[in-house]
Amino acid sequence: MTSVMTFIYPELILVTGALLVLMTGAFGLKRRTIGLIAFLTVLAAALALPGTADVHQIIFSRMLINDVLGLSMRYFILLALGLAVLMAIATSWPDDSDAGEYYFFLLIAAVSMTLAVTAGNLMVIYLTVETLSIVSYLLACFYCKDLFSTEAGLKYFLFGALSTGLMLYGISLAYGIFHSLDLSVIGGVLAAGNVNSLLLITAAVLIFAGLAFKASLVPFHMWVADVYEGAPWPVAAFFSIGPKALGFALMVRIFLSYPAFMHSGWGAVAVFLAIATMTAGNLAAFHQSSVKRVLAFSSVAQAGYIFAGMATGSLGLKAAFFYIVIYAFMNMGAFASAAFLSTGRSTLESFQGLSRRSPSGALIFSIFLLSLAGLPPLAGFLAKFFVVWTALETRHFVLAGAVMANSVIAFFYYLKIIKAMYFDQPSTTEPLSAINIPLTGKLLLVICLLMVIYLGIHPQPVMNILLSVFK
Amino acid sequence: MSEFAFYFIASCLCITAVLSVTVKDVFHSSVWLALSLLFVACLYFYLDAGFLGVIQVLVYVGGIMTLFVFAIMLTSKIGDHSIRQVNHQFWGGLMVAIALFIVLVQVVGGNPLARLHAAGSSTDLKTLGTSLVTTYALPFEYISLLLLAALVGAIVLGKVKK
Amino acid sequence: MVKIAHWIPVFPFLAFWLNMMVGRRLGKGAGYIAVAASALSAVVSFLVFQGLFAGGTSYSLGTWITINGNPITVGIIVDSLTVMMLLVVSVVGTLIQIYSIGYMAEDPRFSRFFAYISLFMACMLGVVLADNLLLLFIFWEGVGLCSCLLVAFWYEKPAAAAAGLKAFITTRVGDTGFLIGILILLASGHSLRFADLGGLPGHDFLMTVAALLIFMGAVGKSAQFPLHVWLPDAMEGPTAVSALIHAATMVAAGVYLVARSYVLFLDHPLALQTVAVIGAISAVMAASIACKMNDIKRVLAYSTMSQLGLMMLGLGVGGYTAGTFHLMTHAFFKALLFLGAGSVIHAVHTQDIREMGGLLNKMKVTGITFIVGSLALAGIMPFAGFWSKDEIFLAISHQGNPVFFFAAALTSFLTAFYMARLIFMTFFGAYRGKHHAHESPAVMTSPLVVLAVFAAGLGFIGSPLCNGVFQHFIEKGDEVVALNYSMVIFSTVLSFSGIALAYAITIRGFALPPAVLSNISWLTRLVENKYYFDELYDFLFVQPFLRLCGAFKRFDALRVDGFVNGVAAFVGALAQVIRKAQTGLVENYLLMQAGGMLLILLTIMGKICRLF
Amino acid sequence: MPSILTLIIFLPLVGALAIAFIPSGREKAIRLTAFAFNAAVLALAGIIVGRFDRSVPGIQFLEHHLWIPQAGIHYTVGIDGISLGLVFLTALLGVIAGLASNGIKTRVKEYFLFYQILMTGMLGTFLALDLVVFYIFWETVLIPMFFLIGIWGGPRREYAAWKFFFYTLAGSVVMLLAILAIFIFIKPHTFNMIALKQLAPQLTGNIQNILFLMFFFAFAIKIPVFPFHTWLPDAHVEAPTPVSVLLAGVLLKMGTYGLLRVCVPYFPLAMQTFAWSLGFLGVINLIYGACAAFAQTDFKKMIAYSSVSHMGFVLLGVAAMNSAGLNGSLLEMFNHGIITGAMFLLVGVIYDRAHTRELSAFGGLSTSMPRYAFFLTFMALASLGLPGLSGFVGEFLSIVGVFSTLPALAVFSAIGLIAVVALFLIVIKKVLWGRAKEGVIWPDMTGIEIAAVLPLVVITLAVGFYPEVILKFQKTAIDILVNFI
Amino acid sequence: MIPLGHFVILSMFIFCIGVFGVLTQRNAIRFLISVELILNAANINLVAFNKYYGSPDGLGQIFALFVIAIAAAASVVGLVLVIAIYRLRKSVFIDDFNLLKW
Repeated sequence: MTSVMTFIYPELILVTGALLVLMTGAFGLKRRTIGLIAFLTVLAAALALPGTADVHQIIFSRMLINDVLGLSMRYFILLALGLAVLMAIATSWPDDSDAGEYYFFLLIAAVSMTLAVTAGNLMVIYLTVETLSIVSYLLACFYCKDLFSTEAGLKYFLFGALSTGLMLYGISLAYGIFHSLDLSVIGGVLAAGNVNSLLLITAAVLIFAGLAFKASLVPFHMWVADVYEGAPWPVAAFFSIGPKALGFALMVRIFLSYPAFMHSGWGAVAVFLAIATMTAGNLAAFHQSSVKRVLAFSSVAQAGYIFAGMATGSLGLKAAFFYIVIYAFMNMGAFASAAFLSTGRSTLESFQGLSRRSPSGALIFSIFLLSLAGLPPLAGFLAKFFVVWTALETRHFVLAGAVMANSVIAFFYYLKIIKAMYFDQPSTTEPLSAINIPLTGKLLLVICLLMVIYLGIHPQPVMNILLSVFK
Repeated sequence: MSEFAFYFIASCLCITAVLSVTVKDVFHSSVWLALSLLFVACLYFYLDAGFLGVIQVLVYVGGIMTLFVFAIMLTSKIGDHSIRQVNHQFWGGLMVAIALFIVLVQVVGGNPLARLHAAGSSTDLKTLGTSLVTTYALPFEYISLLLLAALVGAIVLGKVKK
Repeated sequence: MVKIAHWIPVFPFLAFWLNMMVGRRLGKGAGYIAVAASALSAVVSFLVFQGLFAGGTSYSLGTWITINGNPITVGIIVDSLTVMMLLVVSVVGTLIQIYSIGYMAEDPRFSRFFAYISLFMACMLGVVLADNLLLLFIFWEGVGLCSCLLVAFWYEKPAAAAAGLKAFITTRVGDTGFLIGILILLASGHSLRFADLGGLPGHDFLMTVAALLIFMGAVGKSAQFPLHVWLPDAMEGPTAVSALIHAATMVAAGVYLVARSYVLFLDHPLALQTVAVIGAISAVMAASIACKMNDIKRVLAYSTMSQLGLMMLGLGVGGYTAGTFHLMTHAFFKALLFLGAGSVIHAVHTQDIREMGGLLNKMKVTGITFIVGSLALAGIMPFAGFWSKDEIFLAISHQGNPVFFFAAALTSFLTAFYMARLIFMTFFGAYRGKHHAHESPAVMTSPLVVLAVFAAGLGFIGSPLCNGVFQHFIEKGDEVVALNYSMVIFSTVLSFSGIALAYAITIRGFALPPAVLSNISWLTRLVENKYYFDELYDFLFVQPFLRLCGAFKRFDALRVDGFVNGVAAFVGALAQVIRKAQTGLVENYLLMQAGGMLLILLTIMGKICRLF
Repeated sequence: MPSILTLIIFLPLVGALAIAFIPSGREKAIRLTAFAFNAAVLALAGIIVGRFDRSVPGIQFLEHHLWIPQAGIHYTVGIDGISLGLVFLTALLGVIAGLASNGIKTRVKEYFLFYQILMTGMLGTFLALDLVVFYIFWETVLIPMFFLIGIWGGPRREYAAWKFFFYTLAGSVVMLLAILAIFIFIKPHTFNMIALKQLAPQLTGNIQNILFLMFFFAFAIKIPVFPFHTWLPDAHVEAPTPVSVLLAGVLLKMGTYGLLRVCVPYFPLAMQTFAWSLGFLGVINLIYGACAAFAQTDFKKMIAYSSVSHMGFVLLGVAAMNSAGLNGSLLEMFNHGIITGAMFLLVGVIYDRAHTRELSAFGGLSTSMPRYAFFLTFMALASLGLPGLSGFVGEFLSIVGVFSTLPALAVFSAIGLIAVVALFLIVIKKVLWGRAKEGVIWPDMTGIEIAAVLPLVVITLAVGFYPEVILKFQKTAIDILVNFI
Repeated sequence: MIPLGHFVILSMFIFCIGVFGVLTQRNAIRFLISVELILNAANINLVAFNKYYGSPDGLGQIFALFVIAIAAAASVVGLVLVIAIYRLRKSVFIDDFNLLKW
């Protein structure tokens, strides 16, 4: 039995760490050192996570709940954050100032997310999501001297402001419907029935819009490519994993935990959105010339696959979250290797002939890309495999077909990058410098690589956890 | 009487809100916004949420609007009347907004809660204060974190680097 | 003793590999190896022949393959027909190879030539020995291949290469029929062994079709109408090849096939009738073309076709003995004629008889043996051809169809005419050529002499004078053949009138009145152009095939591939559209977001009630 | 201790790892290592053939482990008469194409890396007995092939690589759907290919038909069946010689192997329903392929299209669904691997000298290159189905098989054979006959080139003379298959 | 007492004005003004519901309080962003910022 305080120890540690890095940053410590502090904070927070879940425990008047989903998602978020911190340490920044602020934002984002996934109250969910958004805007335009970075930040802000506004309005309507924002109360009201469905649908759609914005589903995905492209690499990598997973986790928390929240008409719409998301992501990535943009659109497409798992109902949740875990590793790996291997605007040309300049780098990057594409026996294949499986098992034949058709299209642009690295000659004649990846970067890549290969061959550990989460 | 007050406030609010997004001059538009925010504060008073009304006036009109005006000042030469203030999708945006409104009104019109007349007991300031530090202590504390982050962000972005 | 028969083709086969691998280092030795191998085959054939008197047999060397539970054995059949063919093939083959040592002496690919010849010998002997249709078919294709390779032996000449192709493909058309025939038998669950072909149960019509299809194979191989077009062109090959393959052995294999599966034809009269008709048409048609040919080898080629037609006619009217007898005698005298022609060509370096003349004085041996062969072909008593042809005449008259008899008679007359014309223009009169002609070396002439002896005397074994030894041997019948004097006189008169006409035209310069000539000019044109078969086939098959291929190629590139690339292009274009939707303007994004949300809202609500 | 099959599957992968650790400068060491591993694979294949018990019906050397319990996926490998020949073929062509890889001069290390992975994929496909494992190996083949064509190929290599990849990928995703569907529809759920033999035919009516069509689509692309064949000419033509050999020799067989392994036993009713269509496609393949080949001017493209033609026989044999037909198609698969493999080697030989593949550039090679002439003639004859060489036996059996069930198609295919004959004779005529071009003297085949072709010649001859050499191994397996129908 | 529905409809009107503004304004500051309208619309809802339902712990008002705080934070960040980009691009017009596209 964990006490209320031990329950939020990780968050307290993260907040403490956040303040610590802010201050050490002000004292002018080296960027790497600050990064290390942040990393240790994340590690400590992960160690402080409670070992057991207890749904009936009342934490802060049921503002938070201690269930398996929340617990495992907290682990996941800390994992994603840890990887993002590692990547940030390995990335070379234009200047050394503001390092403290950077990690501060990152840790605040982590706090928001861990609180969001354990939240038992729609108000807390709104507050945390809004905080995450605000911090994300700041992270996106962190290169505030850079035209692209500031533009990305502004676009993210403009898009996010409307999204969270919609969500807030939805929550306010939900308050009108349920007379409460406590999810368990809402669940009770829903279970009792006699809820006017039109208003409920409106509230649900508005809330969904806010979450879909985080998860980057069509038509709430338009910001993704522009923001990722403009944002610093580690930020983009973090965005593609953490907030996205959060969006999906909250969908589970709100809608799938209380199926009555979603009208039965949702089923078809969800399937359509899943198909539209993966198709839009894949097709938009088709002709991109910037690798970063390709990866951005690919992350949209991947969101589509994940949502495909969720669209098949509670059966597909295991598949969807298995996908999310795998996706975290392979996408982080892909972003990281692209970041380390590319120069400048990371055009496709800058990857030409890379296999000769950095054979192992090219190979590792290729493996991540192929895993994203879903090539067996890499982990990405199993992830897709389970999604298609549940789609078929629940007789969503069109969805299954769409996933497969999309994975064919997706192969095209992943292979285009690989083609540039392996088939093409470098476009410039001047000798290009050898590529040096810092040690932390190598560590990050190796972790992701091992996980992508290991989970492709031996997915049992992740699957066992998911089996206990989604019984 | 009270009905009249409500409809007066409501129509003023609507008019000022519409004006705030339609007038040409950005400075005027911020003034209209400030007015509409004041009317919202009036609504709060009307709804027996006096504390909230005060906060609304203090924070919004006193704080946020000042920020807006500062921002308008800082980004000078944008208040020029010759510059178009609406983008190319004016009609599209208008139609979406109108459609949305129609849908929302239909939705709420069909709902029993719309016909709720009897107001419940109003929340007094003491209850508010108590629940803020008991039931809602966590979000209350958390807001501070949010404000801190926003502050730091403002500093990071706002400071002029050499 | 007869169970050593399967060794017969092994010797040439070994010679083939030997020559193929080390032949070039052996020089003349390559030829000796080949000759030795086929001589060995001949010897073993004789041993088998001797053993045959103890009784024929067929035996199996094991199962080659099992088809739907129907085992196909590597079976050897040894009976009188086999032995006759074995002897003909091995003896004629040996003689021709001896001749070739001289004839091909100057050729740079001497060893390759003998390798092919040895392979041919092996396959041909295999054809003869095979006891079932499938095995025969395998060797059958083998001889076809060798024929093709040898026709195109001088592949630098475009005509030779084309002829090789034509030979293979044309015969392949026939073989396709053969194959389908085999398939019908197999699918009907019949054994493919020749011994089991008699009295086949099953659908009569189907079996007739099968027999006809098998005959189609024979038509192709034996250059019968309508698949005869390849044979004249095949004369582009070395003359020794023409003698061995396109006169004596391979082309006769078609006749052999019909004879071998004769019971099948006997059971189905329609098939037998077809054999006769095809034979008759081929005989007359080829003989008529031969009259207008000026190429010595082509005259002989058409003559071969004509004679093969005669054999088919003989078989078709029920003259089993007659057909096989003529097959045997023809092998010898036609080989002789080709070798003789080869000797002449060797001497004068041309094949055009208009550039020859008076060669008898310059090439005594060649000339005399050639004349002997011609007389045998023309069917002059007592040369071999006379007796065998007489047999066929008898068989036809026995069957009693006047059309067939007329065809045979016309063929006989024309044969005498064109052979006489050939002789007169080649060996008599004045020499019209430029090249100094001389007699060929002994290695070439000695086989001529041996063959001439056979051509002169072989007929007697089938004549009433010897009590029809051959007939007894082949048919095991007791029927005594009496000399039919009226027939003898008739055929002799026919032959002599042909010779006389040839003499009148070539030596005496006799010509028909111009009025008559102009009236029959269409006929001469028709004959001169070989009845336009090449043109017809080109128009009917070759050009459409080439056009079809071209059309398929274009279809593949434009339509099939075009569709595939079109799909890719479509996806690409769609992707471009989706990409361009990402305008970079946030207001568009926002509109999309709000509008999209509205649509979702409406869609879900639409499930409950209609709002608008 | 892993079984011999696991060993043979993953040995090339170990080889790839070993090569990965050799510095890329030491080309000779890389070549030697690759050769050693390929030779070891061949030796293992030889041992498997030697220890294979012909009298035992069903799977031998079975290895069965639980792999992903939550998904019911097992690692199951085994071998029977159907896969035995193909495994041997793969191992053999692996060595031979490895020898022919001497012509690869650039980026040798990467080349052999991909080559070895390709080997693992191919062997695994033939040996896997769990549908998911089968699919995994099936897909594994794609990427190395994509690289091998795309990096070391001819002028249009990228187009060809893309086309190959996407065509086959499109097929395999459909197959994945079918694999999952079969799992879901069948009770008890299983991916086990042996168990499915009993279970899958219980599927009824349209489900069986649709699943059959889905699998067939995947296999049809790989085979390739008209109209899904257009990737083949491009891929074969642009790929470097050794890769063409493996493409034609082994990759195409993956499709036909799938037909025999999956379509025939699992969907016998659907097979019966679609037998005529299958046979019809086979005839179209046969005639269309031959005719399209005939019109080509590129030597390699001609051979590539002839593959389309030959695969028609395989399809016909399968459509026959009787002992002769299935035996024939399985044998034809093996033979086609040997013969067309050799043909591509020979095209490579001439390409190395002439640096062109235009038929008009050749002619009269018989004079200057007699050894080459012999091998090319030999293989062309084997290709056109000359009796006595191996090509004939498979084709004949297929036609015999089809004749007893679909006689009209058999007649058409026999007629189509004429086009095949004409095709290869034209090849001989244009390349070997005629006069040599002015000033064109190319050296005859070298020892290593002959060493690569010679084993194929010997096998062609041996199988042609005594087809039981192969047939006896596949007999039991085919009998089981036939009994199944 | 006027029905609750009127409050809700008023809030919805303001909300839609906000959405309209968000969709049509090209000046980033006016965009922010529109966002404020949306947030206030939600607040009207919250307070009205709170009043009509008589919620014991004043959840609606507290939530509205938090929203005001968040609105302040968001405006600060938004305005700082606008100013930051104005420094670089000398523009606050949203449709000028399309370096990142396609």
